[in-house]
Amino acid sequence: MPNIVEIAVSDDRFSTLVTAVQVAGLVEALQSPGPFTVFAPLNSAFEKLPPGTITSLVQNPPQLGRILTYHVVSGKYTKADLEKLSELTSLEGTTIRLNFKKNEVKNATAVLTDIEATNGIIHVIDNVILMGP
Amino acid sequence: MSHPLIQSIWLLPIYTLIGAALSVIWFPGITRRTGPRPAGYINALMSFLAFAHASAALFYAWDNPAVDFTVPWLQVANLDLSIPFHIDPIALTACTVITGLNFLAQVFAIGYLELDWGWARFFSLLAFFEAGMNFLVLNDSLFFGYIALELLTLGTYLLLGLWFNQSLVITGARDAFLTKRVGDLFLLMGVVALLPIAGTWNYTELAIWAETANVDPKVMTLLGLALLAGPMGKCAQFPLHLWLDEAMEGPVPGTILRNSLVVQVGAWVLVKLQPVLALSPTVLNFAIFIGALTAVGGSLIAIAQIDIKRTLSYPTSVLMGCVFIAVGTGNIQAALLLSVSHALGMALMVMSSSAVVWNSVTQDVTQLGGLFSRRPISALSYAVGALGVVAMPPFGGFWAMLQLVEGLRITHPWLAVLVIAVNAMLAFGFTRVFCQVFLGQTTKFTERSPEVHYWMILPMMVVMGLVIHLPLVLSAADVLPNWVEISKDNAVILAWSTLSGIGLAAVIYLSPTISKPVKLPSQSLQDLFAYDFYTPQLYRNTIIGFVAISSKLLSSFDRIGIDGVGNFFGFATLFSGQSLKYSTSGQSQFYMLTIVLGLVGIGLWLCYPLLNVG
Amino acid sequence: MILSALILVPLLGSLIVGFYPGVMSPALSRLVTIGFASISLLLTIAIGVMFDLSHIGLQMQDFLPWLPDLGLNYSLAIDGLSFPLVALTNLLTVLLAFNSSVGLKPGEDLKRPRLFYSLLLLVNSGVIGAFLAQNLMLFFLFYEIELIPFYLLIVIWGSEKREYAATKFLIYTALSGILILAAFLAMNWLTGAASFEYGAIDTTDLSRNTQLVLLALLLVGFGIKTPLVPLHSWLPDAYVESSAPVSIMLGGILSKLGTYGIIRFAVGLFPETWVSVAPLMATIAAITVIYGSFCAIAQTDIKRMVAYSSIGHMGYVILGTAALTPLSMVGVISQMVAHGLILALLFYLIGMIESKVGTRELELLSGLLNPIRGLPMISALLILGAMASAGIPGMVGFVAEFMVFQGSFSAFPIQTLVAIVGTALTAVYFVILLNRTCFGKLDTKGAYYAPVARWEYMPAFILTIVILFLGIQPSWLVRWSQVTSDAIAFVM
Amino acid sequence: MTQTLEAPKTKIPPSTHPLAEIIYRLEAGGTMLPDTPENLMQIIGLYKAYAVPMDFYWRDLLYIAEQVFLNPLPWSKYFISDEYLDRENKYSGDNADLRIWRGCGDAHPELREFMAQGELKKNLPNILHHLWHDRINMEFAEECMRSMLWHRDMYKPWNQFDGFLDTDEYKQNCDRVIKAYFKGNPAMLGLYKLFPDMFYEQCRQMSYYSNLGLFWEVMAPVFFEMSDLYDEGKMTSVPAAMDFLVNGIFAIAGRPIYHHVYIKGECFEIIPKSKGFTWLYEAALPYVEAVFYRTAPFRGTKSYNAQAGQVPDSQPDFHYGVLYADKFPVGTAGIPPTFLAQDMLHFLPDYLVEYYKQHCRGEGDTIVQLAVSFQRSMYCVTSAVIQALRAALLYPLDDEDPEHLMANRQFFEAQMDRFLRPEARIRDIQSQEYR
Repeated sequence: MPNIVEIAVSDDRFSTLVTAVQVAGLVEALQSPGPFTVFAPLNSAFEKLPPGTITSLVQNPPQLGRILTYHVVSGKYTKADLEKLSELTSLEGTTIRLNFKKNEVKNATAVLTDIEATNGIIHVIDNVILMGP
Repeated sequence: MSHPLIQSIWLLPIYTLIGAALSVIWFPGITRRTGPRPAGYINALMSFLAFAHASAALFYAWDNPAVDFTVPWLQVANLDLSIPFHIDPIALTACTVITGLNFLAQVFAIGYLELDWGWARFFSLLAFFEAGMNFLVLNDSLFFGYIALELLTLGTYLLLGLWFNQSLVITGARDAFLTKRVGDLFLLMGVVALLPIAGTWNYTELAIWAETANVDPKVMTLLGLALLAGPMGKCAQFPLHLWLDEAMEGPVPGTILRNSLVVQVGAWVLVKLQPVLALSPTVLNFAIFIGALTAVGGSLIAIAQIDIKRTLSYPTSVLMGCVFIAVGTGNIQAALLLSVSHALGMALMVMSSSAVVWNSVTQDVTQLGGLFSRRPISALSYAVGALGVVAMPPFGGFWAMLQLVEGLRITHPWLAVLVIAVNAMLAFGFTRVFCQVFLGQTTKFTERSPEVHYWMILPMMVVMGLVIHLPLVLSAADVLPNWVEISKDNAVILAWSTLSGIGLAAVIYLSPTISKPVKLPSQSLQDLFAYDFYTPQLYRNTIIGFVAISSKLLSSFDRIGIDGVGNFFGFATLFSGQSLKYSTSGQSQFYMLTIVLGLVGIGLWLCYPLLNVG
Repeated sequence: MILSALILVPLLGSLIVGFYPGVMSPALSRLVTIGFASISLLLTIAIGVMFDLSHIGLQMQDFLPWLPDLGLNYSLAIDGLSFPLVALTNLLTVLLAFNSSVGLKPGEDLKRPRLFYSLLLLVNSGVIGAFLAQNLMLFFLFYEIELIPFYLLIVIWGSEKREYAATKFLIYTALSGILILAAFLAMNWLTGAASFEYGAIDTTDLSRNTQLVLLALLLVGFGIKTPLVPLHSWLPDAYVESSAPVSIMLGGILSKLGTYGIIRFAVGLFPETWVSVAPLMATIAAITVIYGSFCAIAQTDIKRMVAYSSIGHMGYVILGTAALTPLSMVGVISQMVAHGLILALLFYLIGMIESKVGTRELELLSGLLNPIRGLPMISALLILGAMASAGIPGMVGFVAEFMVFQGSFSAFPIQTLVAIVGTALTAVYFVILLNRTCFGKLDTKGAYYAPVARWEYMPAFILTIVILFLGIQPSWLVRWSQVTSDAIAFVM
Repeated sequence: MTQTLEAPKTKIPPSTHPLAEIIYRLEAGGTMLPDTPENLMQIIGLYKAYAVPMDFYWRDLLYIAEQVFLNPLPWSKYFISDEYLDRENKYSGDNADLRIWRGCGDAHPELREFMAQGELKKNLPNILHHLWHDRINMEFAEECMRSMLWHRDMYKPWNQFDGFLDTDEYKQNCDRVIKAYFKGNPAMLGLYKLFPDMFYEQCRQMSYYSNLGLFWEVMAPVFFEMSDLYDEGKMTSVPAAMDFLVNGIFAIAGRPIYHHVYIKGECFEIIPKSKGFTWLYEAALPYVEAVFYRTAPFRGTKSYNAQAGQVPDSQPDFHYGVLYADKFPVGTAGIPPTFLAQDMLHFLPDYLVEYYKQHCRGEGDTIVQLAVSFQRSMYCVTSAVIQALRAALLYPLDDEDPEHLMANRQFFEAQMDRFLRPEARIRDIQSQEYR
């Protein structure tokens, strides 16, 4: 079974995410044993952001990294696990609001759930989620 | 022939008045496109000029006899109102302190009020104030002293009213003006009454007159009490102390001056009048009583205050109470020493506490805490200021208190005990504030509290240096009590009283086992102190109530009684504009014609007898 | 002749403005008025220059027999008592002519400007005549002439209750006139004097009771005008209901006729009897001071407050007159001038506030010291004027009051001390006034006041400068009256 | 209110909030400020007038944070070096790292002209203009900085800057820089040995200088560009202005917030960029909270007397920011925003100068009129922040799901709750007559 990074790289719909992870220098971290739960935004999610957002983030890897780590949670949570939870603490440090009965991660919707990887699990979401209450 | 610098000493008030006048240019109603700060620089410069002049003159006047000269002002009927100047080293020292502290306060203001748009008004009033104080100190006449005090009263009102958008400022300014005015009013009565009796207002001549005066003791008592009222108001003695507390609403640099200098001008007049007051033992006893009452009451109130500025206003009253005791018992030297040590120490404490408030936002000592490590300069300034005020060897306050206790020991032993007790309470109070503000735990309000910028720090450090070196200066001037002659017991007791005050406060306020805020066993007792013995309410229910009610009554009497009687007789309603109603269509010429016809009528009527005769 | 010119110039001006047959624009009539008033003021300055300071008694006499059989002569003269008052009157007239629209609501124009200016000059002429007249009947004539123009001034330019106020004023003043006339006639007949000439009347031979009765008539008559408590009830209504310029004329000019009359005729003609009633008068004076001040404290209309303060301040004049010492008499004359100046300033400023803010109610006013949106200069001058009125040193009020107090203390210590208490009460109501009007926050909802134009400040500035100048350099205030007041005090 | 919006015909019931009409406007993509040409003109004009002094503020703040640093007698801290005047804005100008906005990267020409000539219109040495108080007032900018420093726990835990200043890592960084800065100055080093906390506290203050400087570096070109677009006729409504701001916020959200100090040309990192502090979370949001909402009570209007209780006991209760302030006392003693208003007075666009001449006292009270306009414009900025947060954290305005719309509604209502205080000027700005 491939690990999280391998899954992402293999799927064209995650190309933006993969580029971002590479720029932010998080590839190694995401290849580590983990396990992690990753909420992976689709390329279309990044396109929804207003112009300039990504460009300025790409210029500043640490800041980009912070946004990306907000999409990663330590531990392996399947959809079934997540349905029981109302929030999770991200690797970034702050919490992510959940409503998985409606497949909602904050203001994003999980369009594809429970993609298993060797070092965790991926849920595909349609919006980039941002830190905040 | 005295030195030209001394001859021209009357310029001292003029310098700052020029600054005040120039400030008008930068009133925001006049200068709109640029800011008001030049007003501040000019006034500070003028103050410095005055300081330079005063200190240079002091240098030349030292060890020389006093110089007297008069400037004509008004000569009317049998009254000669020329302004007598009496320039002696004491007056010049006072001027040096006044101008020096003023300069430092203005520098402090440049920093403290850096976000204020009212510089022009503020600095011009500060300068006006300084001029008033210099004039008071330099002239030798009770009458002009009264004038200066009145101007200071007005100055207090306006200076306090700087932030006139704020409601408590308005009531504070009002109360300060009225309370001081009451004091001035009695003083005016005294001034008016004194002239026919003594024939002069000159302090020097009054002192000579008092030596041989033979006046009705009853008259002298009344007169003395009236004269005492002025200093009582200025020195914020019970029951006229309320204003100093409310004056804390005003801007800090003004507070520095008020707490340290303005109260001293009252003491100055008191000292000058001492020979006259001494003509009536009742008056002296009253002065002592008021002083003692204020000293004890004020120190108790001070301990119960939570507002950092108010923890400093009451001790000011307390120390002025000690000055009253000193003057009442004839210890003039002690009074002057107390004045000087208090002026410097208090100025330093006000500066330090204000620097804390400036960027910690709150004035509530219970919300402050733990600032020592972040703000050691402010903390040390506060500590040094406090030590300079209370009797802590080797600082100035110690020598002043020692002199006082020494003077009281034989003649008024119980007063000596009282002074020592008051000293202990002061030490307790200052230490309490120090512990609450600078030691202990930080709060949300003090977690981010960097030391303030240099415009405030520099004057603070200069005053700190002055406080520390005051004993050396005094000793060089030969005004300290002679160590050989004084009772070592007194010195030990005094120092011990200070240390016990400090120690007790430190134990109470640093011990984690005693819950904060510290509560007295009786809440009502605590409130009694916290709310200033309910003096504001007392005023409201007595004098203010009386004036309010009588004015209401008289006014209704005027409306219903006097006006009613007039209307009852019916003249008003009889015509009520009916018969004399003017015609709205009439032209001017018509009215003029009426008037002319009227005049002709009067003329004819006057000529009637003539026509008859004819 | 220069004294006659003082009367004739404004009279001529009044007639021209009033009777000029063609159309005269308001601006032109204002200019003409300013012109004539300025000529009067210049004449006054000339008199001041020519004035012999060391001369005891009257100078620059003008005498013309008129109806000698009646004892009525045209007889004018001036001395140290009347000169300062003449100067005050002429100064105020010029300033009023300069801005007669003070006190009008925003957007309002002065009604019937020609009539107003004409009456203003007429009043000036009449008052000057009364100050200068040395014949009792002539004085009376001038004194009564005032009545009609003032009635019209109140009733045409006043506010809502103007008719009530005007009628009240008319009746009180008419009563005052009747009493004075009776006294004058009786004096002439009883002493058998050849004429009504001031110098010709000698009452020393009259019996004490007769003198008392005559004096009482005069005191009540002039007391109404002054006014003394309890004869004052016309004053608050007349001052408050009048427009600002008329209030200034009433308070700054007309009320001085009362005190002038008391000093000139009551004291001057019955010196000994005066001394015997002086304690009573001093007491009435002290009561007037306290009464006026207390009533002022209770007012909520700032104009009414100042009107009552005026009652209190005239009390000092009577106190000093009762004491009749050289110092107190200088004080009295100074106080009349000081009061005129300060009252005029205060009424002027209150008029400006009314014009811009639209109200005089303490409850509605606030924050006018605001330098951008308020009326900063008006407020600053108001503070100064109020402090002058409260007797703060450095301004003319203090000097005058102090001379009255010091001069009266030896004669009437208790009354003097009571009057000093009055100054404290003065401070109370002025602080109330200033705190509510100048201090405080502007109301965000309504504080869109029109700015004050520079020329509108001018009268207030000039008054302020005079008040400050005479306060700092009071020699200029007392120099004219010193010899005269010495002489008046000397008669006792 | 001038415009009464009907409750939109949506799937959720009408709001019962007292400010419901404004909430409907926000839900329709509008701002708290009514969309009128007059409002648009005022806010854009004020952005322009604000941007010029702001161009100085950020340069000087960074100059102080990076160059002056802990100088105990920083008498020249307002005399910014040419290097900082010429410094290229990171996001505008030809040499920008990332050119998002048009315009020049170095100091704005109007700013340069004012610095040279002032209101006196004379080319005098800088020091004379400074002494004549004919200058840009940094004091209020510093006060904003102090406000951000002093208010704790704003937007915690998403704002990590505040907490970082208390860590040992930060103190170690400081220690290194302090020792380098005072090298060869035994007196200061001795003092540092005695009272290290005093120096750390000063460093924290300096870090906030840097923080605010970096924040405003972004805002200045945004406002310039908005003014340019308006002048070109490309910005025609208040919501459009807000949208421009929202896009700007997103574009720049990830800009690093850091604190570097330059000692003899050598760069020392007190807060390195690698800490990941961002413009949005560590500067913009705390700034809005500290400056727009909280700040500190003005001496001129509130009593600091502890017994009077006019100063709140807890920091979140502070509500003296631009959205609450009474603008009528501007120009009076004890009203710090006067400094900002005076700065903007110099750079008003001509159309606003004309506009103010026609109202109230014209030139006599322009400073108050512009302060009121400024208040309006900051309500627009706050609207942008609210909408940006809504977009980032909640749902699109045209979302189909009623639950999502309800969440948006609750978010807007919670924001509007802050304006229920009587001091809030939100009701005033609805009327054009408030000026």
